Amino acid sequence: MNLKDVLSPLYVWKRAFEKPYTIRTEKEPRPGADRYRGFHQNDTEKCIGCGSCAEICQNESIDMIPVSETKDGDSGLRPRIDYGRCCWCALCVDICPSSSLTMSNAYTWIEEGLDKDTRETFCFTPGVDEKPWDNDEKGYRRPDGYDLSLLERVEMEELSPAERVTSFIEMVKGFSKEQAKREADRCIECGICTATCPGHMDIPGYIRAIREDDIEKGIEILYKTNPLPGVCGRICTRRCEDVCSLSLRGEAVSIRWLKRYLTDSAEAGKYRDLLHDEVVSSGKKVAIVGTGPGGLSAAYYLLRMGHEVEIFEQNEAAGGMLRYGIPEYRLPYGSLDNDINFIIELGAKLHLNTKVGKDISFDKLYKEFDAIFTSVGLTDSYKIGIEGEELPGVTTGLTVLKAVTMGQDPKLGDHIVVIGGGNVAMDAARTARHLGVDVTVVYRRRLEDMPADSDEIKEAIEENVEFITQGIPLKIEEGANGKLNFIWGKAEMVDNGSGKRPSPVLIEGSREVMEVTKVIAAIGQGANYGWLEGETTKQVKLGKRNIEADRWGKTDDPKIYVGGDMFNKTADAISAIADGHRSARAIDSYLAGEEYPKDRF
Amino acid sequence: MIDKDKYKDVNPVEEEVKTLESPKNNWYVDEKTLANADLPEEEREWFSDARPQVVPPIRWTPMEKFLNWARAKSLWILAFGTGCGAIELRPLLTARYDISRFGMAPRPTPRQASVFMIGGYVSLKTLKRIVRSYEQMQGPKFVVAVCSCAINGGMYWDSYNTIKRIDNYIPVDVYVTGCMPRPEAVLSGFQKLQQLIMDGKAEGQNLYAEKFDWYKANQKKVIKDWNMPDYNW
Amino acid sequence: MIDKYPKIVDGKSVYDLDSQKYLKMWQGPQHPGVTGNMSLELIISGDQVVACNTHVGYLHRGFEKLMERRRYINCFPIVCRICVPEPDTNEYLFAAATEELLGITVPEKAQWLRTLDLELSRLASFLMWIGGQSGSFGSGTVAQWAIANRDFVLDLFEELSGARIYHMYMIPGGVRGNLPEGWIEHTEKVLNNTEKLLDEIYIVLFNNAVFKSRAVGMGVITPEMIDQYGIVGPNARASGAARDIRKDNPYLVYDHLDFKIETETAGDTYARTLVRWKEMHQSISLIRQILKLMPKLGPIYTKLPNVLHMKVPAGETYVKAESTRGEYGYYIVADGTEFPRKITVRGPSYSHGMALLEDLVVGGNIADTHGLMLSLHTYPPEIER
Amino acid sequence: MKTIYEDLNKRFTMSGYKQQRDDLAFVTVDKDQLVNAITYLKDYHKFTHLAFVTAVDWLEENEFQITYLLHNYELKVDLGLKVRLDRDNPTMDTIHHLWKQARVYQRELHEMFGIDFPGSPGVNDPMILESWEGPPPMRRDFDTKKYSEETYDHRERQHIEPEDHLRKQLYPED
Amino acid sequence: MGITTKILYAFLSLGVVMVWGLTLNGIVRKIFARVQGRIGPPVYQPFIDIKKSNAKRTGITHGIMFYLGPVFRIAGGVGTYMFIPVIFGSEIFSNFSISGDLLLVMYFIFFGQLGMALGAGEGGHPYSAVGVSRGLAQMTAFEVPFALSVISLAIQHGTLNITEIVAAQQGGILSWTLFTNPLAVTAAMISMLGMNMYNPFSIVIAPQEIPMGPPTEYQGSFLGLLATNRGIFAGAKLVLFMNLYFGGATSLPILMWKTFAIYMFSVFIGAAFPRFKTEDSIKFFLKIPTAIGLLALLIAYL
Repeated sequence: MNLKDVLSPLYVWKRAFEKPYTIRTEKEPRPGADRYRGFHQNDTEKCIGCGSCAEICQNESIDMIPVSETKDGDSGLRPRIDYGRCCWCALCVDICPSSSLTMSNAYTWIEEGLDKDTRETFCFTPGVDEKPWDNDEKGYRRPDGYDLSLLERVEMEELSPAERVTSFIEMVKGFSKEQAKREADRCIECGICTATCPGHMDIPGYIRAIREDDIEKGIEILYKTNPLPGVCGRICTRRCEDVCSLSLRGEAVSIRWLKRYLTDSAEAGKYRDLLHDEVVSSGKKVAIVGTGPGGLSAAYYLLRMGHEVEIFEQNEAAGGMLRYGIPEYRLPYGSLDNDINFIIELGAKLHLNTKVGKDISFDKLYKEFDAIFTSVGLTDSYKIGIEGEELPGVTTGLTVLKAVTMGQDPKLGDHIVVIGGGNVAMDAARTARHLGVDVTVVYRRRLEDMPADSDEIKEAIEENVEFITQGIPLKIEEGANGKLNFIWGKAEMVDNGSGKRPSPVLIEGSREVMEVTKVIAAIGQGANYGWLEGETTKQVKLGKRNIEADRWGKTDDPKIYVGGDMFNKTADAISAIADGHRSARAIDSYLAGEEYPKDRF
Repeated sequence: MIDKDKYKDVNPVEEEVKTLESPKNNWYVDEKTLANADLPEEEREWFSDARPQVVPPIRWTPMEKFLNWARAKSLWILAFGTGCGAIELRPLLTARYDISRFGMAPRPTPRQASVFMIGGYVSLKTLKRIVRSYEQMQGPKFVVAVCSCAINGGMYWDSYNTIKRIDNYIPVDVYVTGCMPRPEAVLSGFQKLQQLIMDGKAEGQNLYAEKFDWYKANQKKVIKDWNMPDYNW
Repeated sequence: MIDKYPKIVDGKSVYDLDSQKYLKMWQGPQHPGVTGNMSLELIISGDQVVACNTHVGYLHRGFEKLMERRRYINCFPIVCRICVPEPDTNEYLFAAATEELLGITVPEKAQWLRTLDLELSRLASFLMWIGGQSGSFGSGTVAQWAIANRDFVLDLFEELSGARIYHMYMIPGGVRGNLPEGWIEHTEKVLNNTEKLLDEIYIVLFNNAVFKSRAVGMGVITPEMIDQYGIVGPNARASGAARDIRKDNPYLVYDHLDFKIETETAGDTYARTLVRWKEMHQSISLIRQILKLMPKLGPIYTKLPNVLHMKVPAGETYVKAESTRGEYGYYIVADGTEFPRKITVRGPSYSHGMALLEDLVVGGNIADTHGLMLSLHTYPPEIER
Repeated sequence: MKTIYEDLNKRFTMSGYKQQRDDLAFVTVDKDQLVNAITYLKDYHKFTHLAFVTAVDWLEENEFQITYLLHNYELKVDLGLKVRLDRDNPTMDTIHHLWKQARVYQRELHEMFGIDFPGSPGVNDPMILESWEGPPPMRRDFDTKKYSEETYDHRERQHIEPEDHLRKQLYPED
Repeated sequence: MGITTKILYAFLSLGVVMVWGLTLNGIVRKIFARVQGRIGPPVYQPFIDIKKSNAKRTGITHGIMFYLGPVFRIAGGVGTYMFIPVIFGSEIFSNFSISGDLLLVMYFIFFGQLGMALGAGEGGHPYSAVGVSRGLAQMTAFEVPFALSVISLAIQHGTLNITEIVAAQQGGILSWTLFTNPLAVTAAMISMLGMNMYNPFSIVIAPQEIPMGPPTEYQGSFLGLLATNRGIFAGAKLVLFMNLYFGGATSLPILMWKTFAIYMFSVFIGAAFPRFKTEDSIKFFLKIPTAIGLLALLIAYL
């Protein structure tokens, strides 16, 4: 023990004359750091209630509870956080696909505990229940350069525009197993897509099956709600992808291509093995008019329910609009045949070239069958309503598409104009391009107003289809050399203030002339009820475009059901499939004498 | 003053009496005394037979107010780091946050301490010690539970060895949530407790005495080898 | 010295408590002198400890069980809770082991950031420890200074990662976030202060007659004991074993940094304290080096597969790092599912706090048990997990 | 590493050698030869440090796997020795005479997995758990969540799956 | 002055000294806090603590001796105080100073500790038992130099009456014992470190080793009593030291700052050092301070 050791500790007294370390927090607590992970904030406007936060929370501290009206792509649920469970790991913030969930830097929440059930305390729904930290600027946000979500799609290989215009080979190559698994891996299984899908396909379910490389399981899931997966995997309008949670910040999961991958990877002959449930014959007979997606879907499910099914088709092949309205480069006939053949194999009796109302009367059907499902679609193209429409060079999009399908030459010449901006217009235009014709599309509104699929428009542009937007057709005149003079005028968009989209108004005096070989009108189709006439159909109320029925497709005559484009307003394949499925269930319960179907198939 | 009728419906003792019939669990039969029946003869004498009693506050309000002020301004914390919450107790006690400014100080023995800080999750083994320590503290005594684990299980909601809600086992006055709550948050919790004491609301000790049977039933439900007296003063 | 007290009766250690010669005394779990929440069952005779039995399990949460039923990403918030005063080593090891099994590499910048985080956490943990060590001998002053200064380091963590204690900064794949603005300047300030504090602590503690009289010669670990008990880290280094995983099996960017293994030879509490004091200086120097050498730009995160259903290929690995207490390791067995088959955490406190402490305490003074426990730097939560 | 393994392989029945990293390898050893192998490694190959002993429950195969991880301070390499035990009657030889801390690991394994180590001091004493009734908790057939829900009070969860909710809202009849 | 008045005055001054002792305690806590880099509790904190302890609603006891522990302790404190003249020349603050009061005071300093030891032993807690044995061992050790110093002082002044010792130191700073017998003062001041139980001699309470030591089991009003005694005993001790070595006080302010300065000495050491082990502490007291004490005795004798 030397003297230095005794004296040097007294150095501590130096600190007595310095400022204390203590921070004074009596009046106002020290705020947390800028990145501090404090209590949650939720921008309820941005939140879509996908539940990923609840999914990733290992403590089950996040409950999704209903707070608002369910909107499209919004489940109406909002996360409620239980701070008796939370561990402030902020994984919920990191995973949030909409970036709505964040954390403030507030950290003090004190509750009296005595004599109070804590079951309800320390739980709150950020953004809904008011808290002092709701508007705090600082706090944890997902840092730059770090993101748990996989926002980029797996690149899908496509034929280049130059390659694809030369033939009708399917332009999208499809996923390899590796790619499909990677793409399937992106899904966060929120299920918003399932609800949005008109057919309520279990999308997360079959994506999971792909991820786990269980193709059979995937096919089984597909067939539960969609008997035409091969078709849908290619041409579905995929409203599911529009609402996909990932699409809020990045690219939606390629649900359509994944479905296609599933059907492509399975052998068509094996489908039958996947149907495990026994079919008990009911002895009832159902007639189905039309072999579009609605009719095929209804046929499949009715067969699975044990009913005898006969299908009537006016054309020489089944498929309806799928076959005659969609060009081959989008939907190869092979895929379509696969799906149709499977349904026929299950025991449906198919009458081709049999037009109801002509070859067989509707009354006869009504008497012979226990129920009738009709889904003939919209077949009559709308007229443009301008002078010169009756000229021989003027035709419709559907005519062209059908002719191409049937292997006939539509005789388009070298430059055509397509009027309209819908999918049929695009198909017609692109089909013409594939035949080597120069195409100009004239549309009344702007490019962004086009009802056609954005991919279609993009691809059409890539294939050098010329677009004239805000162009109003005025007149078609006969021109030189058997050509036509297509006269159109420029329009401007006028907002009429009614809250609707602005409408195009012709600019006074604007008049332009284009020399074309053919004019193709593709501005929409209407229904043709000619075949429906008869004694037994008096009760069925016909609307302008749709037949009136309840949401099960049941008309006022309980024996007659409708579906497909002639029933729903969305007019796409998946809606028709959903209609078929729904009506099949309704028919099933009608035949069994029950009121309405109770459970899902 | 604690209203006895208030707890009538939450007190499940009546049902307990019917359901628990094994001789091991007959401690509730006699209202007045605790039968430390499982203990050996000579050990039984070491332990008190008395149940905890409700000690009402003094009737003369100004005096009680003054005493409550003294209690609030001199809170001695039991230095028992029951969980990871204890790690923030240390900064709290030391220079940076210096809880002694508010008259609080750590106290190593439960006899002298008046606040029990439950620092987070409580494992079964610790719960036993917590119950003992809590009962050894002299009233009025207060419990501050910090961390989310003490509220509803927190991270360890599915663990087989931690209890989820400490208020099933001892009465809690103030909760502070966080994982970990920052020292400032814990400090605010203590200040809240001071406020409660001064308002005469922190009557956990009396609550424990009143709902004693309920608390005991809960404790014995999870502590399988109950090898200590029912009440440790 | 122990021979005074007859120990072996029928092959069991039995002390006749009725003889009035021995007293059974529990230290902990409710005891301010015991780190964390564990207890020592001591049999004393006078002031001397004749038998010791450590009791752990007060903090047992069944981590390894819980992790078996959580997805890998969900283990990430859990692992840091295993060792409360120094969670970052856990985070790093779990992330590194998972990455190894997944076969992904971490961007360079993230590696530097991880190293930085680990060294900061080493500094914080040591500051906490030196507070405890001096406090165990009753020197409240140094304890207060050190823990207050640790809090300044925690402020840095708060700015960097968003939390004081459980940083959850090193996620499998990289780190969560870059250095915030002004952070480097703030760090420099804190480091300067800490350096000054360490010098003050040297004057006050290491030149302290009372501290010397107690710490010198207390709880000597001889070089033979190192292998026998599996002693690692500063405890081994204080006994002359120059072993440091940062040098021996370099991980992250430690091979780019310039430092040497600090050793002492005495193996007593004083030497252990000194080794750790030197390592604190070393950490400060390492942090400065990292801040100087670290690339300014670059990615900090490698995309993992979707974490909600990430499957880790079957396999097993053991990843270790040098924590403040020595070799800390994670042994992960994956069976190809979304959940780990088994995650074993190898904490140095395990052997230090149980087998070694029980034997070192015997023969000493009861006043020294606490100091001894701290000088071994044991953290109970990592013993029982 | 490989040379050590080859040397070992000459003396003991070994299989499943896997070089995980340059400084880490795993190998499976016959149960009866494990103690000999470890002793040999410790004495002749300077694997003087026992990092940990742990067990893995392969419930499907009805086996326990015990992993001993040894470290060589001179070569700076880790070697994991794995042993497979019958799950119904798990008994393993003790190695507490080689390392003092081994008894603590064995005590924990006995408690958490129910693996017996005859001869290890204090192996039957409860270490971490107290008043535990039921199977050793780390075994995979013990469901901690179920146990926790049965034993302790929880708050009811009100969680609604967005998928179901949305469907119910949009198509109530379905 | 009648005995009644005297008792009245004695208790009045007791109150004053108690308040001053507790205030000093509070001030010292504040100073400690400053050294440790913090703000510290308010100066009046000891009073609240006592009030709080007395306001406890429940309490336990371990038998009759358990009651008597604090009573003995406070009796020791009051006894010590009663025979020390507080302010030289003041009627009110003269207490029961009699010839030979030095011996009585020495006895009372011991008395409290012994009583406490008995009571604490009754608590049955091992920490108490260890604490008691530590406390008694250390007390025995520091009493040696202190006693030597006091004897040296008695020889120097040729009296055992404190008042006379104080009187002998009046007349300038240089007539204080501090300067007339520096060795005795050194020995006594070192043993005061032990008496005040600040570091490095805080082995009795030693929170990190044997939490609280003897008073482990004491709570409520017992603890209040003990805390009160801390004020009285500290005051009495300081006044005694002031009287014996620092020339006593002639007025209250002088008393206040002198006692404060004496107290500060142990605080000065206490803030800087860790705690000794028991045997180190005993060895320490029996070495240097005892040697100094002996030397002082020798010088005084010569």
